Amino acid sequence: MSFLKADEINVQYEDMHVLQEVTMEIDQQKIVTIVGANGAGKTTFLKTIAGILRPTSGEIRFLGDRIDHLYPHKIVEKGLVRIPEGRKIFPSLSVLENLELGSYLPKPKAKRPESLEKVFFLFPVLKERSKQLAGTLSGGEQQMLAIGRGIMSLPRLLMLDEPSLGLAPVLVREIFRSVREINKQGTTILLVEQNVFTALDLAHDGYVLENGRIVLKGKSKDLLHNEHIKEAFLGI
Amino acid sequence: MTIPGIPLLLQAIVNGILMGGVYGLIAVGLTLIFGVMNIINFAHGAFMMLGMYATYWLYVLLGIDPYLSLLLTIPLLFIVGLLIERFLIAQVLDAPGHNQLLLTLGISLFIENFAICLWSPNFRTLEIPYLQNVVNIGTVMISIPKVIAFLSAIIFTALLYYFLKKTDMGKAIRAASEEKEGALTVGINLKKIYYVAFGIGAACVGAAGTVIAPFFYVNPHVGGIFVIVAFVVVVLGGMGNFIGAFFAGLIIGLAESVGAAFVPGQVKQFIIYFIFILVLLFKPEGLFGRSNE
Amino acid sequence: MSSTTQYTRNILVIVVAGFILIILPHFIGDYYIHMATMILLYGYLGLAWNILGGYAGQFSFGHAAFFGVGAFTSTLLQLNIGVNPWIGMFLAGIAGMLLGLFIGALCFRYGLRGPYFALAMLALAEMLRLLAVQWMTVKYPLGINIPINTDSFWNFQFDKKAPYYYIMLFMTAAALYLTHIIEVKRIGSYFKAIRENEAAAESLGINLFKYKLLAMAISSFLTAMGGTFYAQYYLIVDEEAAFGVNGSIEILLGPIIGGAGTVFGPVLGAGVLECLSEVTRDVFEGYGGVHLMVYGVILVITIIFLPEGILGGLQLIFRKLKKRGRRH
Amino acid sequence: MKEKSKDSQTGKVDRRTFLKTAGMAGVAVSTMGFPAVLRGAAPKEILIGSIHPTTGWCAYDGTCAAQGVQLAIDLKNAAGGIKSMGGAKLKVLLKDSQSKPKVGEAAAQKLIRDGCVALMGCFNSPVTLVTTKVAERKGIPHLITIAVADEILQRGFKYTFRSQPDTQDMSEGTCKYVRHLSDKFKKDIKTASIMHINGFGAVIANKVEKLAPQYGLEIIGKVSYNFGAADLTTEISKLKGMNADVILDCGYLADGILKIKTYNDMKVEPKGGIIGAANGAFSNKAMVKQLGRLSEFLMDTNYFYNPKSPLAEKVIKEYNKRFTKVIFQSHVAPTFDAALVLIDALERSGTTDPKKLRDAIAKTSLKDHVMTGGPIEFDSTGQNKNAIANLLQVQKRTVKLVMPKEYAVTDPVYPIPSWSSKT
Amino acid sequence: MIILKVNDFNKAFGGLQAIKDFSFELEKGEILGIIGPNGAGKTTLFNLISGFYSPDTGTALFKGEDVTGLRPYQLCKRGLARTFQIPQLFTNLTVLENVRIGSYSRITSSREATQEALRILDTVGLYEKRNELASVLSIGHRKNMELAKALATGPELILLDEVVAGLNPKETDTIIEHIIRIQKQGITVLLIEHVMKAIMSLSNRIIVIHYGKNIAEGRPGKISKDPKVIEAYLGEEYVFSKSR
Repeated sequence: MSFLKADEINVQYEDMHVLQEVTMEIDQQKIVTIVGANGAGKTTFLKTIAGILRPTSGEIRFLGDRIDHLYPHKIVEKGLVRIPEGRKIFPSLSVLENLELGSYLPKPKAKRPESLEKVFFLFPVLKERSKQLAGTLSGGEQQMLAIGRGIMSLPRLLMLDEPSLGLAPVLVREIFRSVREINKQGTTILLVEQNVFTALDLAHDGYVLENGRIVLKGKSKDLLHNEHIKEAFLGI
Repeated sequence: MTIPGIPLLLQAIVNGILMGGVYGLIAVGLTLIFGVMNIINFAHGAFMMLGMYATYWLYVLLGIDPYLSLLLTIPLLFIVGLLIERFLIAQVLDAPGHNQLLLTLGISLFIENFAICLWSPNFRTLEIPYLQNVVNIGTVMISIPKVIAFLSAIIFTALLYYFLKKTDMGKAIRAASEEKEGALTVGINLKKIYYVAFGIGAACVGAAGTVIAPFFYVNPHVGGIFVIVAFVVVVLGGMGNFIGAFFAGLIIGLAESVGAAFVPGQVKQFIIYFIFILVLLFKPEGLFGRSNE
Repeated sequence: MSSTTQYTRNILVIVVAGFILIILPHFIGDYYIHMATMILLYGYLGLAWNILGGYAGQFSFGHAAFFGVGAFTSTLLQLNIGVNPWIGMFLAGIAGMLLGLFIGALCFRYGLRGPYFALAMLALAEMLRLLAVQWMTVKYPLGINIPINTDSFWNFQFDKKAPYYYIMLFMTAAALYLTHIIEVKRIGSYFKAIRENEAAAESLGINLFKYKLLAMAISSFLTAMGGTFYAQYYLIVDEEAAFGVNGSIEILLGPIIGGAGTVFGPVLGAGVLECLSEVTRDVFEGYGGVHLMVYGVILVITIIFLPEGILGGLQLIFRKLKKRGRRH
Repeated sequence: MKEKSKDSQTGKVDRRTFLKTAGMAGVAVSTMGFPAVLRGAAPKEILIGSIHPTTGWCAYDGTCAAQGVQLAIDLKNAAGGIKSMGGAKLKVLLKDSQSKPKVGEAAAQKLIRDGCVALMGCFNSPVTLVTTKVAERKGIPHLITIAVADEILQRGFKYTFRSQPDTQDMSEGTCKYVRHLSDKFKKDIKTASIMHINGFGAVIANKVEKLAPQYGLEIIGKVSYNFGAADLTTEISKLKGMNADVILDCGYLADGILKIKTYNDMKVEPKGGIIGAANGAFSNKAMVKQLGRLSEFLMDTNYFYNPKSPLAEKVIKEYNKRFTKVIFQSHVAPTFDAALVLIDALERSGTTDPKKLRDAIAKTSLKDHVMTGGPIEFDSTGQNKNAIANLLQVQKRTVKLVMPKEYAVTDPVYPIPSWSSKT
Repeated sequence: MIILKVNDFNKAFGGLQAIKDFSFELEKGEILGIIGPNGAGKTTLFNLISGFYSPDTGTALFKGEDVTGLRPYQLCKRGLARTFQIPQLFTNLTVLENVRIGSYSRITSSREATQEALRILDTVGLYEKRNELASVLSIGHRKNMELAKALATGPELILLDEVVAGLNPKETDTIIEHIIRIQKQGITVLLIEHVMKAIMSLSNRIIVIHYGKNIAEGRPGKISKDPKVIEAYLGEEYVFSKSR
């Protein structure tokens, strides 16, 4: 039984095909990355797993159970947590309130203090700013908050959508370091990135999405040196 | 236009503040609904009317003290609001704004005429023996039921503030009102948030109905008197900002009451709409901003 | 089907429908002529609203402001300086348009949209209503009466109902034709572009402010002329009928139910609503407010199940059928 | 069946009927025929159209007015119908006007089309202006209920009649009674202020202002407010500050309730008291029932039933038996009388021919009616020449006629006792 | 001839300096590519040039005329058109209507505007789809329609914001062909692009933007070898991973 398996899913959006026959398998404890250009369908894929979009066909199984018909909050309850593109933190709530809301559901709520400690250990800056309104944080801090909020939900699979977006390289490094750290502590990671090489460098497995289809998959180290990728993303 | 004397002005100010609190309480529920769901609820006045009737009948039929009846009217209106959201409003959440507005209009048409059928179009009043009192400070008359209504407005706004600030559900409502996708990612059930928020909005205005009943009259259309003013208050306070709504209520209450001291009765309402249009044009985010802080 | 046969068919439909509508009053009694006149009037007002609210996407919740200004302008001109009502109707249109341009310039200059624009219009109508109340206190506390005059076209007064019907039929046909022209010309495309996407519209060379104002001007002009008709039909103008919130709602309900942003939707919607209101009142007469309860329920159901109005819903079904047909 | 049909025309709906109706609404689509059955189209019925607002803000007053018509017809039917027409039964078709001219016109057209011999209505002046025009064009008699606008009768209409006192009678009455009270009780009332609502209130206020000097009254100020005002404290403070000898007050029921409460709160007690001028609340039983103690000793100049008339006594008894939801109040009496005029004319003319019926109405001289004043006789415009306004006062929770002497059941309690002394 | 000259543009949002002292010139008839990492300020720059934002300081000269602060529709009338990164459709209108709204900017007659729109639809390969609602188009077709709308306004300079993002290689190639044809018609092209293949093969010249600043400018071949550019745009990790 695989950890998460998406089987030939199709997603349509206003009569428009966004994902076509996407099959993907994610093993526990791994970091898996999906790379692809803008609009290739990466975000759609994450939203579909998170239950925000419904596949028109195909199925998604998590530890053997079908999850493709569940409401988003039920999927979060199962431990599949998505950190959306653009962070989507709650700007007029304080940093602490944001984190508390991460453990909104009963199970995570029971472990709120421990999780909080974990987040503050991972991102000490959040502890310093816990009283501050989230909207006043810098871009990097907001990304940390978004990840921290995700951790508060006690994820078994953490899905990150473009965590490096708009961040300076030094911050990107910081974020990726924390992702690796989270993975080491036992959480499976599904990472969507445009920052192809950084992502492939970090991940164990990789998928390349183009125009709603998977065109390449394999060990990320192999993909890193794949000519197709170089051509597609660098033009060399 | 006449120049009023000092006693008249004082009276107008005191009364304006008291009425303003009531407007605030009505608008708090409306603004909560708007903040979370982006819906202009025209059925708000009908909810208030239901609150008033509930209070009236509990008193007349069962002898329950009007203020005590809050314990029943609040849950009752909460449930009414919840059901209406769950089964009607929820169907049009993705529709254009004007469809939502017309839907609430249809709902209020139904509720008001339902009330006519059920309770006849009679005007009724609640006379509470222990509340005939007014207090006179100098030349200024202060009506005790209005003071109670004002204090209730403060208490309910404070309770709501506490609820939204301190409880997980409250935080979830605030979260949902500003970042829907973020709310989904932490496992908040948006549908539930919507009907809870709508229920709370209805409960607030139901409570307003209860505390207004002792100094006003009860009639199937009574909500209409307050609901348009409540829209003005909501915009003035910043749509979705409920603390702002409370203070905006005070401003409108004062403008109306003090305005009446200077100009004929018709024109006092004109002033309110004039302020309203000015705010819409020059400070559309409201006097107190959109945020919940 | 080629476009020419379709064109011929459309012309045929219009000619037949027009013929039926023209001979109609000879076969029905005054009650039905009155109902038909009301359907036409609210259809006409709906068409006027539709240009601003349906095509240009600026949802006005206060069209009673223009309606009322129209009714008051022609009536006061007639009573005080003896202006003929037909000329008064034109001047009423101008007055409505000036008001529309004024409030439109304010709202669009400051970028009011959606619910904010709707509420601003509501406030405008209420302000005018209150001003009217205050001003009428002295001279016309119970409304302004237009004295009954001899039956003549020039006087805009008739003993029979049919002439009113024909006037309204003509006005509605004219408004329909105007809407059709707008629909097929550049101006209509521009209105729709503004409704659909302001940023894209502006980047394609559309002056948003100018075209929104244009929609407002046409819409308020026509609405105000409708106000004059109302005044001449009933020979009484009071502030509630002229500027009341209910008036604004009645004007916009037709297009919304019939299909906003379509040529025939407003007339269809007005027809459905007027008939519905009469039928429910007839069937449930005497039971207090039951007829309005039923009306409310039907309104709620329509809005939930036909969010784009009756015509919109039909188009959707049509399109689905067509697509299915093509797939097989 | 009979009982159901009665309910269906009165607007009175109790819970049982309502539930029944709600159930029927469900099947209405499949059984569109049922209202016709409900109306029981018996042969030889004389149909009378009644147009009143039974929904919306005026629903309460409109329903009372409609019930006045209904009651008169029911009593006539119970007494054997129109004798000159072989005991023909009468039937009222009630239509809701929603206080809208548009709906009123449709109702009038429909009622006439359906064969009504006369129309009665419509409470609101704007609606009545429209329906009377329809009736005139069709040559159908129209008896006005409640609507006061002078313009209705100033258009030279031949088919329109109003049996109740008009605004002139009311305004004159107000001034006259104030003068009387002042003289009788030596209060030396010289100045008055007026508190009035828009619309009908403004008509009365303007007329009173014009007439007052003839009665030695100086109007030192008018305070106006709007229909649907949420609060009138400031307005009443303003009024109080004018310190007039007497306050004349004109408005409807809802705002009246609000005003009385506020007068009490602020202890507004001019030496001549607060006297209603055609006030919709001050002599209204509904107000008395709702406000209890506060209603005591309130005075009003208004139309009223003749307390000394045995007919009136009987009518009230019947009314209270039938209509539990809405209270017998001043609106019922004039509409009852208007219906009596019609019944009387039908009886005398023995025909439903509208022209002859109209002529019969014009020649009315009806002594035995419910309202005060002489026999109902119409002048050339259609206004009852002998209608009078009365001075009324709430005493011991009952509205009592205190002036003029010939109808009075008791003496006025004057000066009006202070608010705090009321029990 | 210089068709567009931008002098020292500055734009800040709140505390964030999105565009800093940005200057460049555009020759008539050339294709100029602008590249830079996500969030570098490319789209902000486009919004400034096309009039959706006005710069805090700095000027823009279009065909020698100062156009700073003009609204988008005024720029459009002067011959400057743009596309949006996420196609901005008139959702409930047909493809033909969408494009015709563009051609109306210079043609008043609806028949002629329709013909012009159809002609343009034909060139971008959407003629068959002309009666479909815009909302049902695939992403590729949306991008094509976005291009067609802008072309319909008859521009002298066209600003293309990531026209090939999200497209498959075949669709990408078609768009590239369109762009080359556009250039051949004498229309100047300013291009933002993420897909390097497209921009490298199309552009006559490339500007690299990073943190709102113009950090490098030159021929594609030169740019792709500039280590500063590689580091800024592709991240240190790229350099790092290559060396590994």
